Amino acid sequence: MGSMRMNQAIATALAEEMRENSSVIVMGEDVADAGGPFKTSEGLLKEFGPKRVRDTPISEMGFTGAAVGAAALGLRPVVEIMFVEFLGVALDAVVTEAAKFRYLSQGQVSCPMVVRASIGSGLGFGCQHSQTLENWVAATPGLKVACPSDPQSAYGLLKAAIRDPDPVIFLEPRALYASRGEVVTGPDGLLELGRARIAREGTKATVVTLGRTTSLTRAAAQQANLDIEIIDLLSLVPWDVKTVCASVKRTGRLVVIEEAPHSGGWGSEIISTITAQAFASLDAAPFRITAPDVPVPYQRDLEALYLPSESEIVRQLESYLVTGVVPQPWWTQEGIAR
Amino acid sequence: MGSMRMNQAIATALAEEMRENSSVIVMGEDVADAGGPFKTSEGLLKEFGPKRVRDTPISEMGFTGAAVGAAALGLRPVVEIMFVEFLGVALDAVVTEAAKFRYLSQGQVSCPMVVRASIGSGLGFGCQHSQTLENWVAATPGLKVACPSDPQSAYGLLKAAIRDPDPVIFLEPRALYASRGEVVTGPDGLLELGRARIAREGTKATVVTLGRTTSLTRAAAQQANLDIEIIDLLSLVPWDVKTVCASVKRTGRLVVIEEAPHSGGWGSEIISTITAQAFASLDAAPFRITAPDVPVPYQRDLEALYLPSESEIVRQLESYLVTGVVPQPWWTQEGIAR
Amino acid sequence: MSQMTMTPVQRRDVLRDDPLAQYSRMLEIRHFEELVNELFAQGEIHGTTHLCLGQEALAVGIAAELPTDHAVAATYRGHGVALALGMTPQVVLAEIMGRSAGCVGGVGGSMHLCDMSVGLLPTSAIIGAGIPIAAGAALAYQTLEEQSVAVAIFGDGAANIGAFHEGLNLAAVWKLPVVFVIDNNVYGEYSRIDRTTPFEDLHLRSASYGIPGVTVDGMDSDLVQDTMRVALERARNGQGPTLIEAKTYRFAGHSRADTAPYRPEGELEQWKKRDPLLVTKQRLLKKGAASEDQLDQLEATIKEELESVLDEVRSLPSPNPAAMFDHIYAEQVSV
Amino acid sequence: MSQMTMTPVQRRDVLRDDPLAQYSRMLEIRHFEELVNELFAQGEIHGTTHLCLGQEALAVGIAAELPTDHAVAATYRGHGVALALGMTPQVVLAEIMGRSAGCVGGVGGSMHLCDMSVGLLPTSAIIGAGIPIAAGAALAYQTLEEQSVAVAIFGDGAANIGAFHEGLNLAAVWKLPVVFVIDNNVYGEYSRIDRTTPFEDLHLRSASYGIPGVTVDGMDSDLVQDTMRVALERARNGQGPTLIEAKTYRFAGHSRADTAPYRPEGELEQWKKRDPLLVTKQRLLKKGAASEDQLDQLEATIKEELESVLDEVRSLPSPNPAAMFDHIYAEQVSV
Ligand SMILES: Cc1ncc(C[n+]2csc(CCOP(=O)(O)OP(=O)(O)O)c2C)c(N)n1
Ligand SMILES: Cc1ncc(C[n+]2csc(CCOP(=O)(O)OP(=O)(O)O)c2C)c(N)n1
Ligand SMILES: [Mg+2]
Ligand SMILES: [Mg+2]
Repeated sequence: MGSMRMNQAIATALAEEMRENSSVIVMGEDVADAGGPFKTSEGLLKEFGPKRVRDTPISEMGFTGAAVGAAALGLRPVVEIMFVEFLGVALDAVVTEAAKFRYLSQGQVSCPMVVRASIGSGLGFGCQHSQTLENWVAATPGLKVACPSDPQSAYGLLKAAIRDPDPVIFLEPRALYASRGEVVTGPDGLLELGRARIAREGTKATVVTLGRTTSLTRAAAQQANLDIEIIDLLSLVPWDVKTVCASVKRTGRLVVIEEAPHSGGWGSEIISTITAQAFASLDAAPFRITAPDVPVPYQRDLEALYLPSESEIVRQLESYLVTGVVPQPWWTQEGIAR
Repeated sequence: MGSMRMNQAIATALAEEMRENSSVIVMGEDVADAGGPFKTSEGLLKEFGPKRVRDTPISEMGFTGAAVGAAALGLRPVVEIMFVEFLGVALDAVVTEAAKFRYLSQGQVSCPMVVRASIGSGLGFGCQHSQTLENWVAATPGLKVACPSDPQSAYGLLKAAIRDPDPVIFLEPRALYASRGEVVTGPDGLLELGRARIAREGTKATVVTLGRTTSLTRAAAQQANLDIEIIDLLSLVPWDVKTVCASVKRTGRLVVIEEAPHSGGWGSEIISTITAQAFASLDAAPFRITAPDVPVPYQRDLEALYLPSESEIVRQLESYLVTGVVPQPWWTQEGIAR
Repeated sequence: MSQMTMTPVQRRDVLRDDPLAQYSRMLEIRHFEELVNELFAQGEIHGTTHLCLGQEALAVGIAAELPTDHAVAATYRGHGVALALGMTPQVVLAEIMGRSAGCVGGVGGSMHLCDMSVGLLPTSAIIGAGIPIAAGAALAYQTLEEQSVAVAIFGDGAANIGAFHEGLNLAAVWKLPVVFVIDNNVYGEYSRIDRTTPFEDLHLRSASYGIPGVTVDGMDSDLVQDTMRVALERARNGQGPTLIEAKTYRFAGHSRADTAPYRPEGELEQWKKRDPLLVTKQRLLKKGAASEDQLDQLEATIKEELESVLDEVRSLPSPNPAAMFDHIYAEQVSV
Repeated sequence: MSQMTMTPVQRRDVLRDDPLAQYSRMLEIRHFEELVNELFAQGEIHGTTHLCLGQEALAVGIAAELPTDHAVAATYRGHGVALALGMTPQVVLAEIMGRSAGCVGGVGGSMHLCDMSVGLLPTSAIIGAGIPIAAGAALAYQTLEEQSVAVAIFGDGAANIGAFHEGLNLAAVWKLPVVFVIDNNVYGEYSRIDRTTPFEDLHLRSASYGIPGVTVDGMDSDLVQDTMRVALERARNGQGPTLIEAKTYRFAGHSRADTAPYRPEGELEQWKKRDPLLVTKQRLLKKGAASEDQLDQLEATIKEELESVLDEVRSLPSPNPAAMFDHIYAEQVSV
């Protein structure tokens, strides 16, 4: 147990798993010598050497594909995709190969690999380096998808992902790398894929968050003293339908808070599934608080507006809790968008 | 007006647009000499010559990327991606480049290009050649996405897509290429992107379909004489919220019928949006009838089961119309999956 | 003992130093493909199928040299490679015909064969995908300090896709024990290579990666075997990958009903003079390894055996619906 | 007239046959980058930024030869290319500083510059993406029978990605009027080229596409211009693409605060002896085009002008929130 930044928690989890299991290797662009562009693999090269910690050429398709073959033949590769957008040149390897190898071998081959990718806005990287893109991978039988929200969950989920016998896409909110938190290491710090956690208890609405929106929503709830139950999803595939459903049955209301554009994101899956399963318990319309349907703008203030901000979350939740009516997002206000 | 197969309707639309506008070109693997692997470009090479109808090397990233540059410099390329899965090596060009070029040039550059890709199961092509994968492109501000359901809509929507000033992903249900229908050509046959059509009128539930599920659902409704309103979405981005919402306000019920696996598909977007906008009008839980969460199996009977079949659609809709309760899909039945 | 009743590993082992066994396997592949072609024409096979008629020597030459603990990444045009590596006609045909006894339970189909007992990774239907995957298998061997070598077999058309470039570069930089084999059968679907590639001698592309590139007559299994031996040796010695270009020719169309009207006149006929079965047969006769009669008898027996394999497979059951839910994750998914 | 008050097209035109103007642009780029570096260090710039210090001659050499109606696909390391092509320091700095007067309204940032009046397509932050895009621009020229030639400028690291292979192959097969320029500055992020590529002479990769590959000293704008001239000529004559490898060196770190501790000792110092500004200055002095004093004065003036550009940009407004909804589709999206 100790306080560490999320990138350190990730490096710690990697080091521990590499110590425990000699088949775990790490590869990606500048993960070895430089310790990772986000310092998520610092110290690994020194401890485990260049055979197990590999700098790759700029070839996402090549090294992600190589991870599939390596996993099939006995390694447990952890691949780093520096920005999730770069999966745009390598998606085939995960969605069409890794995810289907067990099926296409009827269990002869498994692909215990982890694809770590940084996601999200907030650091001024512009619209080709700020998306979350969960939708590229989330509809793929055969893949699992997880997304931590703080150092502890990064540590506990990454270890679970590395130990998992199937391919796991591990989405790391980039803006949180530098965030600090207490981390319980060792067996007690391990988390289970597919299990959500209740990040705040409350009675008036169930608010589902993922990754970066967890701390934002928690801060919003604290600040405005909102009586909401925050469920930090942690895993997107499979996601914890039971926990969310049970909560909604208690609260009667459901809100999902997403970092991505309004249309086409993972939030609608939660709402659609829960609505089908707990319609009778809902006493108001479930809805999503999201970013607008725009490419992530670079300029600092605009980028800050893009994300559902703490104050926007407070505004929408307060209004919903009082009226039960789905609030309008900020961008529909006079003078913003036409 | 005349009867034609869907692949002929596509070839006709391409030919007409190429005649009308000399900047329209067609490229893809075997689209020229061979007339297209699905015969969707038959006759084009002969009429328009090898400069405007181009066989490409097997380089989806290369020629889709080239389409972006060509569109930026004054052509209107129509690119064929033989099977939508191949976008897994070329997604960057559409999602991260084409979709953002207008934004990243503040209107100096537009990318009037169309990416045609065949989608879906039903022809025994196995799990790497049978997906629909709308989710790869549907959450991208800057892209439009359309999906015809018969020869007429293929004709009318493709023409609209080619004329559109923005990049359009055009998803063609492969199993429908050989299906025949009357096609009104010329201006009267043109359709508008973003506009759904009511494929059957009814009062007891609104049933939203797309692509291949449209005819299946229509057949189901006819066969079982179901009093449902079928809305064939035709466009996924933007989709016709107004038409669907108005219908749901009349019927009080909403069902979405999808060809893809249950989790992560476009159907949840419809349900989530409509639930937020028309919650008070809903008198039963909205839900999705889909394929199960499995890779598309090859074997003929299994593949036929995978798709929501006509009889499965009848079974679920009948039960829902009577009870208002969300029905269980076939695969939860005893003895199927454990 | 007929090869068809052996286990896959036995079927593989029998090839190594036995020219007659190799010839016999080539005959098996030839007639297997012809059988599949007929079944397809009759509508007994669903979906699509890509035959390797004319490319038998390449598959058998590779298999004859390769130990069974060496991984192979091959493609949708994989029946011949699968049979050469040792898979039985029974399990391959059962897969193609969607039977639960198929090598992947009938859920894969013609394009998706696999048998890890002889090293065959799931064959991919995505062009180029197997190239980095083979490099990755080699990465596992190198990291785990195993002596095996990985092999990727892919088409001439695949040499134009990004995965080719990235896979070869990665393997070269890391000196991975892998052999890349281009099955240059002159066509990618319906396009002749000169329409899509600046030149036909694809082994020249090895220069971009600083690795050896060699060309071999893919119609001659002995030459293929010799070339493989050298490349495997290099890989085992830590000298890294080799790019082998085998010159072959696709005697059939690309898939299904394609009659290949796009071929230049006389091209097929020219290549048929070098039919791998002919090349091998002539060598066997010249060496006195068997008489013409004996070889004819061998062929007749194989055809008969395949007929009875077909009968057998026809009588096998289809998979249950529940089968589509198996082997998606390690843990059975509950619905 | 100061170059900074000219229009982008004028700024471009002035370069063509005027060595002093070229030198002056190189100075502008050098001091612009140093300014940006400071602003970043002071926290006045948000996000990230990739400087081209040491690579000024390549940008200016290309721009000097290229007409403004020729499209260029460049990268996130694009300030120098943008300024060389003619964009003013005002609009580039305004973009980097997120002002609405920036070349793309402040929504793009340092990695995303664009000005079609001088042919600069939106620069991409995805490695290799611009390569097929440039081929596509050339496809438009060829199809529309225009006389322009497209240019792609990208890094040594990009020569390892699939888009490089596919883009060059496509351009070769179709003989497209395009010039591919590798800015081989020896590093990709924090990795020296020998760690990721089998050899350093990347122009050799042209052989895979049957196109000419040439190498040029990228520290010398005259040599760059000469090389471009030949390549453009070939392209215009329908002879297809050329691959040019310019040997340069990145004087700064990869981005932001990178101090490049990974450099072999002495490497930077060695390259600094061939600083493009030095190379050009010495030539100008040797030719007697100007005196040392005049050149020093020129440099001082440029630095002053850039300071006042900075003051001006600092005073400019940020974009309104509504700006993020503009230019997503041709039609304004209503929400
Ligand atoms: C990425 C991708 N693009 C296109 C295809 C469609 N396709 C299947 S086979 C084929 C031709 C491949 O040619 P080649 O590599 O020479 O192999 P061959 O079929 O001759 O064995 C094509 C284009 C595919 N499967 N994957
Ligand atoms: C597809 C992709 N992978 C990785 C990156 C991250 N990245 C940004 S710059 C860079 C190094 C590029 O090196 P090089 O091509 O030599 O260009 P240079 O930065 O030296 O100009 C990398 C790996 C990216 N932007 N896109
Ligand atoms: Mg071929
Ligand atoms: Mg570089």
